[in-house]
Amino acid sequence: MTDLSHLREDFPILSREVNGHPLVYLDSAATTQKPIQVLDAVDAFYRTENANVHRGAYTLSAEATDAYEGARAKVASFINASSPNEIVFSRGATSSLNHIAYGWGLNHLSEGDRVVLTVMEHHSNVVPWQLVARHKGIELVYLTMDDRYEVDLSGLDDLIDERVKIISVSGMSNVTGTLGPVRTMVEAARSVGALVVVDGAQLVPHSPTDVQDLDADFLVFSGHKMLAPTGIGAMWGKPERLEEMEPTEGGGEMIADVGLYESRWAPVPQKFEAGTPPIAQAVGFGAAVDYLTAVGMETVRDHEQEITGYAMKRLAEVPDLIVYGPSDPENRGGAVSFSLADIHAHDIATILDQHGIEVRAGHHCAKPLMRHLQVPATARASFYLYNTTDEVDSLVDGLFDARSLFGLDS
Amino acid sequence: MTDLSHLREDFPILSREVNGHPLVYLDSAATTQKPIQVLDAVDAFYRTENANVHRGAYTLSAEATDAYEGARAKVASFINASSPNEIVFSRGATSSLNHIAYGWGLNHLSEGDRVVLTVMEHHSNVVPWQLVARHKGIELVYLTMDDRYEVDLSGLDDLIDERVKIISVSGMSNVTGTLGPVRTMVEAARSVGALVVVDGAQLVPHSPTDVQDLDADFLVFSGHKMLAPTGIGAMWGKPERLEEMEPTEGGGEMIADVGLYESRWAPVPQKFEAGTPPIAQAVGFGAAVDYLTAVGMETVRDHEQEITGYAMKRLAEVPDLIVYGPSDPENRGGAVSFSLADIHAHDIATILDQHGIEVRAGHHCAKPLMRHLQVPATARASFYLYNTTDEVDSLVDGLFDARSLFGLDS
Amino acid sequence: MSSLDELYRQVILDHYRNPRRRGSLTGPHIHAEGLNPSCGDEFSLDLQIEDGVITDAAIQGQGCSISQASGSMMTDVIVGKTIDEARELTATFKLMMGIDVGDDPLDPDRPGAVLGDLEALQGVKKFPVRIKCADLPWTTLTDALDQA
Amino acid sequence: MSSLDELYRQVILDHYRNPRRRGSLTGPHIHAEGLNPSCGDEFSLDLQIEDGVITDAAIQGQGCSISQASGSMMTDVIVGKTIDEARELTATFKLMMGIDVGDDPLDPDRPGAVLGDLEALQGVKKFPVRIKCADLPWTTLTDALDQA
Ligand SMILES: Cc1ncc(COP(=O)(O)O)c(C=O)c1O
Ligand SMILES: Cc1ncc(COP(=O)(O)O)c(C=O)c1O
Repeated sequence: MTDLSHLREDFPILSREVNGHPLVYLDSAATTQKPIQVLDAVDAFYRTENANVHRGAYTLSAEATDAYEGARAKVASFINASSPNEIVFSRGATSSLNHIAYGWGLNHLSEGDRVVLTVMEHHSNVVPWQLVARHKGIELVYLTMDDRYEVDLSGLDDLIDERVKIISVSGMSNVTGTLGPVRTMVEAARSVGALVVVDGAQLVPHSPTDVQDLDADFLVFSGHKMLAPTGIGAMWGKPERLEEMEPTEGGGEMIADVGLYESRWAPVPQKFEAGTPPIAQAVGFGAAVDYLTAVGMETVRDHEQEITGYAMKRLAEVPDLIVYGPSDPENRGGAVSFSLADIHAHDIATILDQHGIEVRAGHHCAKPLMRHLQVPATARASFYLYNTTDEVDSLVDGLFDARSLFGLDS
Repeated sequence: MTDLSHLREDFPILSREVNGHPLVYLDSAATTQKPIQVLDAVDAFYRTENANVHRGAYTLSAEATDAYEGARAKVASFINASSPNEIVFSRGATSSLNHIAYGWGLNHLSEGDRVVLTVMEHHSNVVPWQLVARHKGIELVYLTMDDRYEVDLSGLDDLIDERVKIISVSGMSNVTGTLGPVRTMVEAARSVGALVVVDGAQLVPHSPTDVQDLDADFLVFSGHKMLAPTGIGAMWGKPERLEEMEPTEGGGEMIADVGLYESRWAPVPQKFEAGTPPIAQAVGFGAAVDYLTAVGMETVRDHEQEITGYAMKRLAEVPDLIVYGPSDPENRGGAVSFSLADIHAHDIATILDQHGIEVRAGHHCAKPLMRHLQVPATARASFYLYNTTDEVDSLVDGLFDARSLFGLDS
Repeated sequence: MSSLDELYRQVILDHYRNPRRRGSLTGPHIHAEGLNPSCGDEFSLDLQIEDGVITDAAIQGQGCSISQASGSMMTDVIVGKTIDEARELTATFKLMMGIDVGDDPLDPDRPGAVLGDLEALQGVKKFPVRIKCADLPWTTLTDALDQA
Repeated sequence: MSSLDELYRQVILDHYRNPRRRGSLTGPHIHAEGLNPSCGDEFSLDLQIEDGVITDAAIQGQGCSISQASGSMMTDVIVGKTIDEARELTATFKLMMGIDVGDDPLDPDRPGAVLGDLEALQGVKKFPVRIKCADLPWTTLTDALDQA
């Protein structure tokens, strides 16, 4: 078993108590905790180099710009992009997906064009396309999920024709942990010249990602789900896609020239970064990918596979517990959704919370998937590098307590 | 003279040196420095309460939500909004203006409608309207500036007719310090039922702001220009305007329900906050307005008037120096743009930087105004509560050095 | 008793598992729906009102034990009451839960506002994030009564 | 000499105030424009090229002393040179400024790459944010030569 428990002391919050018990944080799919290395980087930036970027001829502004652009380079190399210019900083995965839907979709899609999604998508990869559909009369088409919780590819060949312009798919489901069939999608898309967008919000934080190998057109992810501050995320795009994409926000920094009635855009990536960007948050993002690189993303993935495997085994001991998701840890991520007898997910979360165990309950911003699974809500435990098998044991103990509170025998 | 020099010790960066001289930071119009109170609030949030907001049934998530919503309430009361729900958090003024242009403009404007702007607007209040104009065939109409650097209102009556749907004006110019004629605009707009948007990026940080008194429809501002972290800003809107506005970003948090092809929106303000928001940055924003409130916004304004008055007096001693902006400190903000003989603004900034003095040089994201003033660039010193008259003296000394480096006699 | 035991009292689990008046009305009726977007709980209510008196009620929905039990217990007490009495009950319930009822709260002790089983929901007060679960049926009731 | 004195040498101020070959060409010529979006400096260049030799040049633009002087000095050295020699000069200048010129940098000492007055711009190296000012005319020159 990869033992990463020594990393826990880097995370100040992990030593706090919740309801009289040590915090057991099992909600990293929603947002992760932050190591001191990230907090210190942000703090040091404000204490020594804070200034606005790009527009200043003075020392402080040059230092701030170097810090900001240095972070872009770090994030680029974290996903093996060929150039920092392929990284556009954004507020997060949601705002990146909206950028793509509006900036590319609104300008290149027209009536009758199709966007292919899957039923496991997060709302952030559904609603932007619905908004574009309102303006452009495009059609959304969904791939469904089979009973092994894999995206059902049986109808793919029939589905893919020249009407399909974009395939947008999650790299890893935040509910079932299912790995998205990105490779298959990329091949299918190439045959009709469609674009592939990968929602990497759950993929990039949890496994080694190489965009050159992935060969999609766009990849989006959020900093806060990978040890970085809130308020920062990224969109990676192939250079030619970024070139053909229109800006979606207008303002300072993104222009080459502004006239009263017309303007010209700055080169990529500035074209997409209107206004003062989240400077300190980018610096924190850089520190976060440094941290993850030092641990090693292979190690992160191994650790999560082990802990997920252990969790699946222990959860199987709880009567009436159903896990929604693939059973083989090799074949899934560390988001484990489940139901327990007739105890509502919300009640499970409340009971676990009294034990200091923080899990999410609800639709996980994936209502289409909930409808597909025919459950109104699930409870979800999700793991990251700082979680331990002891915490899994606490989870299981808490679930037995839930059973007894609801009068079910153990 | 209001002496606020005791506040300087709250700002760690102010004790650093630049090029061997104590830092003299005169670029607060671009971004402000941060007091330890704000840094500590952000840090404490990450160390003790960090979790995603709104979607969690557990203690940590409830605490994070309280912190985030508490910040909303603080920002609301800072501008005397009638309810926290009138505040939508955004990435900053630029993103707020884009929200309005897209969310309101794209859905309520049509061919032939007019948007009235002024030549002093920041690119962030120009380009979003140009982008909407591309889609909707609306017309942009500009008010010009008179030779006292005031917005020229002489043609206003002729300009305002039922074609005018929006008047969007800066509350305070980031170049000339000119106060925008917001009241006159509001009256003019009312007569034809047009909306008034106020770009408060320079107004809200520097003078007491009361949205009920202002009576505009929207007000936008950036946190980082008022002691808060980067990556956070706000849009205030009248409740009825926020209701009639469509969301511009789709994703998690902003929905009531998501179907495969259609969705329903959450109530205001969540409707406009798709995805994980800048949570810790909002908490920092709350701490920043607490700090400003403790100092007192009247005091902030008084201090800046005094220091601006002192700067105008001292700058008048430098031969061949032209200030672009109103001369009466009562009637302007603390952004002071100038040119000096034939020395380019960039050269001025470099020379001052060698003295540790950080001023901005360039077009200040206001190219239409630069063209109006017929200057390619200006140097700009801008003040905030932590600046002192001693720093103004250093600035003037530096300008004399610039003269001598360029072979001009002193 | 631990706060969890107080929260999940037998009577609550009983209403959760065997909700009263589940279904919909067929005759003329008022319909209202409530949603708690943050957790996804749903509650829908049919009311038959004759001469200002609630003569029948039916509920549907899904959600946690607290919201569903609260709804079930609510129908138990409102059927047979006048609209005004139902509003009094609502205010009484909300006051018990510590929810702000605005400028004109009712006297919780006045006759007619007897909560009965609903008092079992008092344990929810210790779980602030769950209060809106307990309140969902009552907000929906207010919507329905506003249509009457 | 302070670094500021080294930056603002007399010859630089002289070229800034009295730029050589300011204007535009009327006969057949190549035209290229450069912009430094971060500071707003603009530079435009007309080149007359006959039989692979730059026979005339004219510049316009506005910006700081460094970008304008660099442009003025550049025209002084490129007129009369072949396209290849102008490219060598460009590489030599960029290397002097510490700018990465890619895989195949030229030997800065080879004959033909004599910078003359341009060496006065060495002082810019101490001011990293100003290097792109000095470089703007040369990037524009490369654009122009690429059209030839
Ligand atoms: C799969 C997936 N996509 C997108 C998102 C949206 O990310 P964010 O809220 O950071 O914008 C999430 C986060 O919940 C996610 O899990
Ligand atoms: C008047 C004005 N409006 C808008 C902005 C844009 O603000 P931000 O860059 O924080 O989005 C600025 C900041 O430069 C400004 O001065």
